[in-house]
Amino acid sequence: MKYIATIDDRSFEIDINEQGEIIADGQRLSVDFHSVADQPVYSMLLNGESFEASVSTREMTVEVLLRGRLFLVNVEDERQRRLRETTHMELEQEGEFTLAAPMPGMVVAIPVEVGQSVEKGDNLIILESMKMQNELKAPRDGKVSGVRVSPGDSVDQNQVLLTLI
Amino acid sequence: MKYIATIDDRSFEIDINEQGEIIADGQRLSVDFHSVADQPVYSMLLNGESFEASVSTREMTVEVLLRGRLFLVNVEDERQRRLRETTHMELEQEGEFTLAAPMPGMVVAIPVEVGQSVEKGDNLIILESMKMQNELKAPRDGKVSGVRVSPGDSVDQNQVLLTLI
Amino acid sequence: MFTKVLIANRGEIAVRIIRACRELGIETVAIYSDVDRAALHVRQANEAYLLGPAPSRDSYLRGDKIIEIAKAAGAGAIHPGYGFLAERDDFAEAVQDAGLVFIGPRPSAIAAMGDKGVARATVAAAGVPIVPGTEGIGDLSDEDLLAVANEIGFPLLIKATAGGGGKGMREAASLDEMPGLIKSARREAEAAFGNGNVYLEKLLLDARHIEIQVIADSHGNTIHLADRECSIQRRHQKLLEEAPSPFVDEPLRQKMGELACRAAEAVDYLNAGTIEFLVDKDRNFYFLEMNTRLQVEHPITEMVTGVDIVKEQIRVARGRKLRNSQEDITLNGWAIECRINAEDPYNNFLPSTGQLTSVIAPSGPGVRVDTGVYAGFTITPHYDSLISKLICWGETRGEAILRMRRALDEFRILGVRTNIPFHQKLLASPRFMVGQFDTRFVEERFKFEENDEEQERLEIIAAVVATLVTHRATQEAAQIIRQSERDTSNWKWVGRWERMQR
Amino acid sequence: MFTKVLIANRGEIAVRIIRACRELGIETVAIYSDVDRAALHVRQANEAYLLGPAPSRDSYLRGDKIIEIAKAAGAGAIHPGYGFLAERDDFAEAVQDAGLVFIGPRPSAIAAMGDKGVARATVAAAGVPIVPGTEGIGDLSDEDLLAVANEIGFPLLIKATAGGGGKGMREAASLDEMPGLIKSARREAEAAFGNGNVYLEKLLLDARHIEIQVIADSHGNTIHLADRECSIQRRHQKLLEEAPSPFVDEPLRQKMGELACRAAEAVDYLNAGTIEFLVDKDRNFYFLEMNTRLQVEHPITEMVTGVDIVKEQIRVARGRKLRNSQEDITLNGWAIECRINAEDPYNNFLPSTGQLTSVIAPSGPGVRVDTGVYAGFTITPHYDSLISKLICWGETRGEAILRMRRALDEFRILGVRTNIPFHQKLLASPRFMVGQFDTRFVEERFKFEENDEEQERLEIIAAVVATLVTHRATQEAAQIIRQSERDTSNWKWVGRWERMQR
Repeated sequence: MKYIATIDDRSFEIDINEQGEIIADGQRLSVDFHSVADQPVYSMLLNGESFEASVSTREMTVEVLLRGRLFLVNVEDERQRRLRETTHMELEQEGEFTLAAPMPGMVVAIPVEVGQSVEKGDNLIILESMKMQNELKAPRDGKVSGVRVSPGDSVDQNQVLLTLI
Repeated sequence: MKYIATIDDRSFEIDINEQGEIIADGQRLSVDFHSVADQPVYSMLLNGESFEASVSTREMTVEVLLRGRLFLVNVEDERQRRLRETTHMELEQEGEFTLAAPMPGMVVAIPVEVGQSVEKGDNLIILESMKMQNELKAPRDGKVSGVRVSPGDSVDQNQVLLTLI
Repeated sequence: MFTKVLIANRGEIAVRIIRACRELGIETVAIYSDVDRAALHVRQANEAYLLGPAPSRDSYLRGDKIIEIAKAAGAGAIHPGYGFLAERDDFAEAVQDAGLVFIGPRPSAIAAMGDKGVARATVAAAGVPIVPGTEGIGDLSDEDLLAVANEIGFPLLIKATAGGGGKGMREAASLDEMPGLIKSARREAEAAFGNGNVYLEKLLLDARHIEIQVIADSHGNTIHLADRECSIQRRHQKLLEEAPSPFVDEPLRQKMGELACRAAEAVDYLNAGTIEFLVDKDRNFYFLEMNTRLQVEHPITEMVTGVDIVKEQIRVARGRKLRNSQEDITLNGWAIECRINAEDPYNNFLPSTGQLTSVIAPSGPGVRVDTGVYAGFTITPHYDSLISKLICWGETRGEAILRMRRALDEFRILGVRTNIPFHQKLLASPRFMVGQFDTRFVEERFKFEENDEEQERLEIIAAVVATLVTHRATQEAAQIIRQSERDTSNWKWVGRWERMQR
Repeated sequence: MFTKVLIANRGEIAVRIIRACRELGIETVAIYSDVDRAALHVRQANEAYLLGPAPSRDSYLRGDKIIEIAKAAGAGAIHPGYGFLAERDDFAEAVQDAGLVFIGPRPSAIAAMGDKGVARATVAAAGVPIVPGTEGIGDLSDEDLLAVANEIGFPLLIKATAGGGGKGMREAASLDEMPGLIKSARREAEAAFGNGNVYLEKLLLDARHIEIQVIADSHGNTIHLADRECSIQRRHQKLLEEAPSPFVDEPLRQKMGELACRAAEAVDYLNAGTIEFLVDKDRNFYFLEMNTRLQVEHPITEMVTGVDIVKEQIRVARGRKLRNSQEDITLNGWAIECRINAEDPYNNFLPSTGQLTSVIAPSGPGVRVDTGVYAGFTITPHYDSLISKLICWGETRGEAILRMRRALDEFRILGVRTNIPFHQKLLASPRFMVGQFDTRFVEERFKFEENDEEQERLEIIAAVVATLVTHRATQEAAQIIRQSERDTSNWKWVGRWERMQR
């Protein structure tokens, strides 16, 4: 079965057959893929070379932590690929961006207000957790479309704090 | 709720109420009993003293490994106690004893034969596992009532090897 | 002489202290908050008592309750560890008033060094050079601070007078950003130490943060256990320490050591403490502050000197003489500590919480791990993010670095994100390997996410892994393959499967 | 000079060797049997290749296949570890014939020492005292053995000529039990070494088993790394070792060390090896055998000498000179190793197999753990029962013992039974603490299940635990209490529950 895996702007064509081998970018490789101790950790022997990766999946993105590096991979089969291309769908997230609390904590400051334009990297919220002041930054340019919390609020993990358009 | 716990020939009367305390042999003790990380390991705070025990249950016996010592405990509630006493049932296992393989391995020798009388501690079977010759001994005096394997046989864990009466 | 010690702390340091007590045949009493019932220090102590709800102010900062518990349990002494109540002279005082031994310095010394302003004045009087900054008492108003700021000159640092560990610390490049920074510094200081006072200090550039471990007994002996290099920091949080410092030669070591002892003696110091110095590129050094407690990074000193600092703390507190004179202290080899934090280096080092599903710690020759967590334990947002300290010793700095690299590669922690990848990158960076760095290195010169050919090579590997995981998920979802229980945890290819059946 | 090494072994020793290679910047190739696909050595190596089915003869003893893999993978050397092919001169020969480096002694030395009969003759000729027993060649018939038995006198030992580690060893008290014992000894030797030859040796009573670590380079230098006390044995299996031996004083150490080097030189020895001696109560010592390989208990020597023996093995194999001369070797402190076996001390030490559900290893100052297992790994009956080596260092023997006790208390292994309780009892026994024991101590004088007042006290605690577990099970079964997901793993009383809600 054929898949297209994309990291940033690099795409790899990976063809899996059930005979313990795959074809990656035309290279034929023997593979033994083994999940360890019921954990999302995989030991992979690729032509004998030993790799270990821990993997988590968020929406369409597979996060692979490999040899101390994190890779965000989008995997599609040919059908999905064609579908996306015909509908000109983009991989990057579009439309509204929702800032959710990455961990429980207390909102100590909100340096922006509704309607304000922000650039990628600007601080949106300062959240205190584990005795540290953590700056939550804008992932892209945009305009603040909504602020759902106020300074002093205690928030739970994944609680929506603010939205950007 | 009242229980009687017996270790060898010592019996303890233990009364559990749901208010975080128990009465053991008349002593009133505060207790916090906590199972750790979904394992059969329990952290117990008894009047503040911290104990940790790993526990496994076999038939009527609770095996408690505590501070490097193993205790075999029989626990009954009053009803069971009365029942046993009226029927004069004994705690010790009666009748036929079945020797099962404690682990997979190969039978290398059977120093006894059917009909032979054996004493507690006599070797019944020599089983090779983990590159060691392991002597399986008689748990009590008795007579060999049956031998189910022969030298050279490979046996699985818990496979019946021999019976005593 | 006390035979039972209450440890007024949690996490790895509580476990560390319990270990020292056990090896001395001393009974231990642990305390815990609601979320720490199953914590390692509770499991390992001889006794454990509930303090209260998770927030520190309701549990680990409840000095009154802690002393109550110590007396009820018949403990003869209290070890505060670091953080929480460790540098609160009022707590040390209260412990002594309750007739218990405080395993640490005298309250007067904690107070003198605790107010960083007073501390600077005291050691300066004793002839120890200090960093230019605000003088005397530490409870300055915002107005006072703004006034002296210009005299000191920019860039400067706003620091918590009750501080330590970089908490409540801010950098100011100009006067107009001062008000906002003072505000946030006070807020963080208040949260961390229950005291919002701050003071100002000139910001030395290209400086290293090098500290000297000292220990003093009640018989008038004060010795130092040489230096620790602590310049590898991010937002004033130490991330990696090594002993000795690659920057310090023997003459400088002796000079710093002597002045460190003098600074300690200036406040009639007792038990273990650390003098932090800033050292500029010309090897001039300036007193920064004294941490009047056991330091997070104490193990690297233990590994190169052979002195068990925590056991020595307890002996000193029992009124014993130090086991070693200054002449006995010699350095053997090199030690490095990596602080393993539950932080996501790929997401601005935000704290990461959750249940640890798997922990495989490195081991083998020259490797030590101090930790308070285990697989199944849950990291909560209530306390700091340090979950483990990985310490490696080597005959040389080179061997220590190579050993640390392999130990980091072996470390497996699942359930939360950790900064292990940061350390792996750091230990591979040429500037670190040659020992050329200052306190700004991590933030200004070190690239965490750089691209190299290894990156290129691993991308395709990662792509393959992601594809196989996706493929497998699809297959399972579609239930094309019925799998035995064993196989669900162990996906095999038909080919491989057949091979195994032979 | 080779830059990639194949490790022809599994378990903790394969992991140990991989660590040494990584720290030297050498690539590693692992091999594995079907049941070891997820073993730690496979996960940690740079490359890994399947050998075959679980049984050793089909996998880890397949020398031909291993050499094939080494060549295909481009490895320049093979490290055999201990056991399996480590002491097979034909394998070492084949490795060299294949143009690869064998990280160990020359085949001729393995052969000379491998046949215990020849070994005894060789070292005797070199002036090293030997235990009275059969002379010369080792492949004696049952008849020959019975014939010489009387000359030697009883009690005597039947030992495998290809032996080591006490496998295929039997004690004979009289002539009439000889035939049966010879039979079973040959059987076990055949199974363990693929060679059923045995020889006889007088059984010395009240003797200690003390060994000397030696290492030689290819430039004619042979040094020793002092002694290890190995008298704590059960059925000739070492259970605990310490370095140095509490029985050996400096003069005896030097004498034994010199003769050990002489014995090694007698067979033109290269790389690391161990000379085993029997030492009687009058401090006379006799050559027992030489283990021509890395020893299980090598870490305790590493901890007191500071020498990384495995790294040194690799350097020597690369043609380097030894890094230390005899004068450089000094002993610092004391080290003890406890072998943690998957054996049930409460059931005649029978091996215990199954999946490890939880592993929490001890750590902290002075503690080292060498292991090849982790939580989730399955212990199979195919290989030996050693799952972990716990090594503790202390400034003194006393500190090492106290540290080992606390480390054993910390160790948590669930899923299989282990002999940890045995070690806990042993380290608490007065005779061990004062160092008064010989090779018969464990079997004859040491009571594992003794009764003391601690036992009395703990019985009621165990009774309470058992009752609470039973009660809980009953409650759950009867579904009287509906429990939230969190609560099923954390059973609370109403009272405690309410306290937590405050």
